[in-house]
Amino acid sequence: MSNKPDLLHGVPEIPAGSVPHANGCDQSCFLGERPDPLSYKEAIQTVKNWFRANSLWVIAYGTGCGSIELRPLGTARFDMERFGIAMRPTPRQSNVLIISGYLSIKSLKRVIRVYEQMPSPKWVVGLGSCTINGGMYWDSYATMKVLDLYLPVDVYIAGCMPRPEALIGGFKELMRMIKNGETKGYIDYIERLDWYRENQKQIIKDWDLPDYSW
Amino acid sequence: MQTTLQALKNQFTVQWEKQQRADLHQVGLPREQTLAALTWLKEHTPFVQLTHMSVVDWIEEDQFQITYLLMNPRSYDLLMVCTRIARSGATMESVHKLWPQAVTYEQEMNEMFGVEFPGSPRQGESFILEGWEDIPPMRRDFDTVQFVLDHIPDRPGRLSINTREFIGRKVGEKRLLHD
Amino acid sequence: MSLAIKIAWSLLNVLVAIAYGLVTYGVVRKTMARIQGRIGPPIYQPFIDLGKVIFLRTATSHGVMFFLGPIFRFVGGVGLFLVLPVIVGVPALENFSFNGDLLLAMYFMFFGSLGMALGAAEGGHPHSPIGIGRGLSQMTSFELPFGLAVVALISVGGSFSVTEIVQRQQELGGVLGWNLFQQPFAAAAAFLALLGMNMYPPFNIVGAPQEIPVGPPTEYNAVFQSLMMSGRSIFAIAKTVMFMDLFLGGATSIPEAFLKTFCIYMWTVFVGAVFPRFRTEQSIRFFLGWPTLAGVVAVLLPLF
Amino acid sequence: MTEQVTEKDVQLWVGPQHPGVTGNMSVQIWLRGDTIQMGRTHVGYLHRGFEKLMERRKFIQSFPIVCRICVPEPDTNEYLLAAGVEEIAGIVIPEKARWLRTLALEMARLAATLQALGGQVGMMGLGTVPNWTYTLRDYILDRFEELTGARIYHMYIVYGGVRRDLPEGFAARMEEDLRAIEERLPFIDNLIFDNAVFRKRAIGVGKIDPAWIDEMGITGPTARACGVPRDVRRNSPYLVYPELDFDVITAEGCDIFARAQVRRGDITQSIRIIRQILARMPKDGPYCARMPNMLHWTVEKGQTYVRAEASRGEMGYFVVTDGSDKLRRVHVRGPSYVHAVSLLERMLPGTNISDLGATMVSMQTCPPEIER
Repeated sequence: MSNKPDLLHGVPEIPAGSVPHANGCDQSCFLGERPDPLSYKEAIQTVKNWFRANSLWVIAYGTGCGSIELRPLGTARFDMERFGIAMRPTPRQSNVLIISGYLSIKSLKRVIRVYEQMPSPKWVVGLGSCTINGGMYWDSYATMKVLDLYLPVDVYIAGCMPRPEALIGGFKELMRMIKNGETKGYIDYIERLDWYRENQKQIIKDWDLPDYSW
Repeated sequence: MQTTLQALKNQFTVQWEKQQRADLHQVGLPREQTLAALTWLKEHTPFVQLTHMSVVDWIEEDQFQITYLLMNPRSYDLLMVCTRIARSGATMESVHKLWPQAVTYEQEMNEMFGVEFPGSPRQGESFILEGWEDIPPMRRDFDTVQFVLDHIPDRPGRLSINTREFIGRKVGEKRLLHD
Repeated sequence: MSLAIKIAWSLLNVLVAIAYGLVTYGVVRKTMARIQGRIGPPIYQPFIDLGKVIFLRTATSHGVMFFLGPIFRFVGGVGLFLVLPVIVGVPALENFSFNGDLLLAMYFMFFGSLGMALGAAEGGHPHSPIGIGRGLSQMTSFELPFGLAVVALISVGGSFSVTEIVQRQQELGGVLGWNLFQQPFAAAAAFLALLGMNMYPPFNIVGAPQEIPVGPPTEYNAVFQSLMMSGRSIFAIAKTVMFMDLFLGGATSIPEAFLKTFCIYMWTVFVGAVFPRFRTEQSIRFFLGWPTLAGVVAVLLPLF
Repeated sequence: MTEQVTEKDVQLWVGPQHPGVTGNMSVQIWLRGDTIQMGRTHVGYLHRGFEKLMERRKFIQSFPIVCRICVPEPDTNEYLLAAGVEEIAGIVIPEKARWLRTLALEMARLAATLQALGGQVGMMGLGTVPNWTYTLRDYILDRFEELTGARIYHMYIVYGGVRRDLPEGFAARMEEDLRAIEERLPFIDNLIFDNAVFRKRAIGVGKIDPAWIDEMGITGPTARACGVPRDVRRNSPYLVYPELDFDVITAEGCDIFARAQVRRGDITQSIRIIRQILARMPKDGPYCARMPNMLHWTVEKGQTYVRAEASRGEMGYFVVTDGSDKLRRVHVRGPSYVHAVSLLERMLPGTNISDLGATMVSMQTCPPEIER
């Protein structure tokens, strides 16, 4: 498990104080909460983060073979509901997107739409080696190799496949990060939307998505 | 099985014939007679079921081999009908009128190999790939590593090792330890 | 009791009812989990979910009507709760019950769902209208046996007032004085209709996640979802209070009210734990079958 | 088929993000009311180009790839690749390896069937049974972990035999797990087959015409639910299946209920087969033939088609070698290829939208084996 790596093909520096918004539509109003220097707001932020960390709603989208371990995780043996993690069937009501394993380029298109439809704050969990560096599909023409070029990943869970225990460990790490306010992936996605779009368009050849899927 | 094979030989020019297993025979037919032979097999012999359809790219000989696998649902015997077509401008007669599920196979082969099946309903529609611009990926001359290096960004730091050298070195180290 | 104090008490009742509904939902989730062999979430999990949802900001807009949908639903639940007496004889817990409140209660039961349907249809997602179609047709069918049961109670008691129905049962005295035993056919019709109202399996086709995820609420999130969640909990509690008043002789003390409503609620849960769901036309056929027959018998029986 | 669809029909995409489809695939449907007028299956969301990758890998390197073709049941893929190459290369595997391979295949079948049976009712909204069956499946996965070192992707079957011998005390622990499964089965029976609502939902729904079986090549439980005893284990025996005593379960009705009954019977038969294997397996002897150095191994030119019975039906591998140290071509013929594309599109017109997911699960659709 690692935090989001910060250098990948030269991340562009964001000048301080400027909020670039992409493609004419201003997303900054939907950013969700930003950290505020005032202390009482910090306290409120802590409370909010506690609520968020203890009620993770995962969207039911098995993007790859890793979803086979999500079902034992959800059922009686490993029971993720005891941590407050539940499956939600619609992106409008979910906060966590699990990229379960490799992501073919055809799927990536759908995943981007799903991710953008989720309300902020939202988190992405990359599951399996294939999301980190392509894994055993490094020479496959149909899959993407590095997930955090296209979506802001908060937690990676390594392994192929990661066991359900590892998944629980990953979720615990995610909860810890949310409680400490360390997850800024969703803000990063909006702020650097142009950069993400550029990467996405680089491998999605027939780009027909809207500017932003509301 | 043997009677069917004999009748097939009488009726059509069987280029080659091989018994792979007790229940699997392979025959090679010329391209012009394949559709007629398949129709005849379906109409007049117990080999009524199309189990599988596949393409093999023999790039050295500049040919595609198209394989039809027929099954006798009663005895479970298999008959593999192979035919060779030219690789450039590859077209083949469609069998979707004989077996409806062949549409999917033909759609896939059209997409992955570029073999045309004129008359098949879903030719040219995307089945697996989406927005593919390169040559069909399953052809031997499509280099997937080159494609990945050109189009799909990789995380820096991946090491490529020569397997033979690497294992040889490991084995060498082990030998040294033992010595 | 002055009106201001009455309003204050009623608001407090509403808040308690919402909290109690959330606790009940937590218990339901825990119970389901135990039946399935899981540990299950903590009982206070619905509160965390509600809190999280309130702290979200919605990024979707489909017009004013879309936003009004959950508000209608919430208001329907609160309205239903406010016309029902929780404990007859304790003015603080009688809410705004009056002569003829049963008619208003029946109206409020429809009102919330209709408002929700109006709003959800604005969402534009194809799953919403499909879910609405399913929900409204199923609702119409279970309203029939329930309506017949209520008509039977009214004709026997000769009053539209829930308070009087409760008092009549309490005058008869004892457990056997309850309408559950006095009017068994009406009770059967109503309790079977309750299965449909609470939307646990086998009658949860409206938002079946495996078919139309998740029906009418597909597009709602953030505060509107929190309104739906609290609306759902108060609606559930209001319905159980109504059933307690109509069939279980009301309540004379607060613990008794809690116990009776909890038992009524769990009846639908335990049925739901062991059944898959009906298709829409199958559930309609179910409600128009035996439950409606029981309702008709209940209405006709006093005539003979 | 297009003439059935008019402008007033609602077009709806079920999937790929949809809890009601089996995995990452999508079905495009045209609805009139709640009735589906026409359906089209769209796959490719899980495409990884396995067949291309195998052309670049040495023979032994192909095993990590094939086992990922069907996630719930990887061992059938491993066996078929091994069997195909062994047949061309003329390798005879030792006696014990045959038994161990059968054991792995049957355990995988049991695990996948349990998953499918739970998923069948789960898709109709009964969450209790899937919770139980997934746990029972996990017991089998524990034994797999003990046998092969991995929960999901085993890579246990290799050319010439298997990778490891049976661990100490495996049979006793397996017996314990089988007993646990058998103890739970009556409850599952009660909740599925005696359940009035499930009977209402399943009987007469998702019907197929028995005439389609020969025409389209329908296999496995889908065919057996029509009373046609199609089972590769019996019809074209492989490994030690001819020496084992088991029944081919059939049912009448061609509907979802009959398929669930066949699955339920398959669970009993798999348990029976596993017990027989563990009791009759030779205690010693090599578990893998002497193989040449895998780094330099070349296989002569040849082509073959091998098949085995997966839990979903007949699974086949078309293997072509060309005399080099790599595979020329492998083409996987999964049962879902026919079941979920051609057959499903034929079944959908006239179906209620509520039954779409249940129909797909009843054929145990596994998308990765369609697009690979």
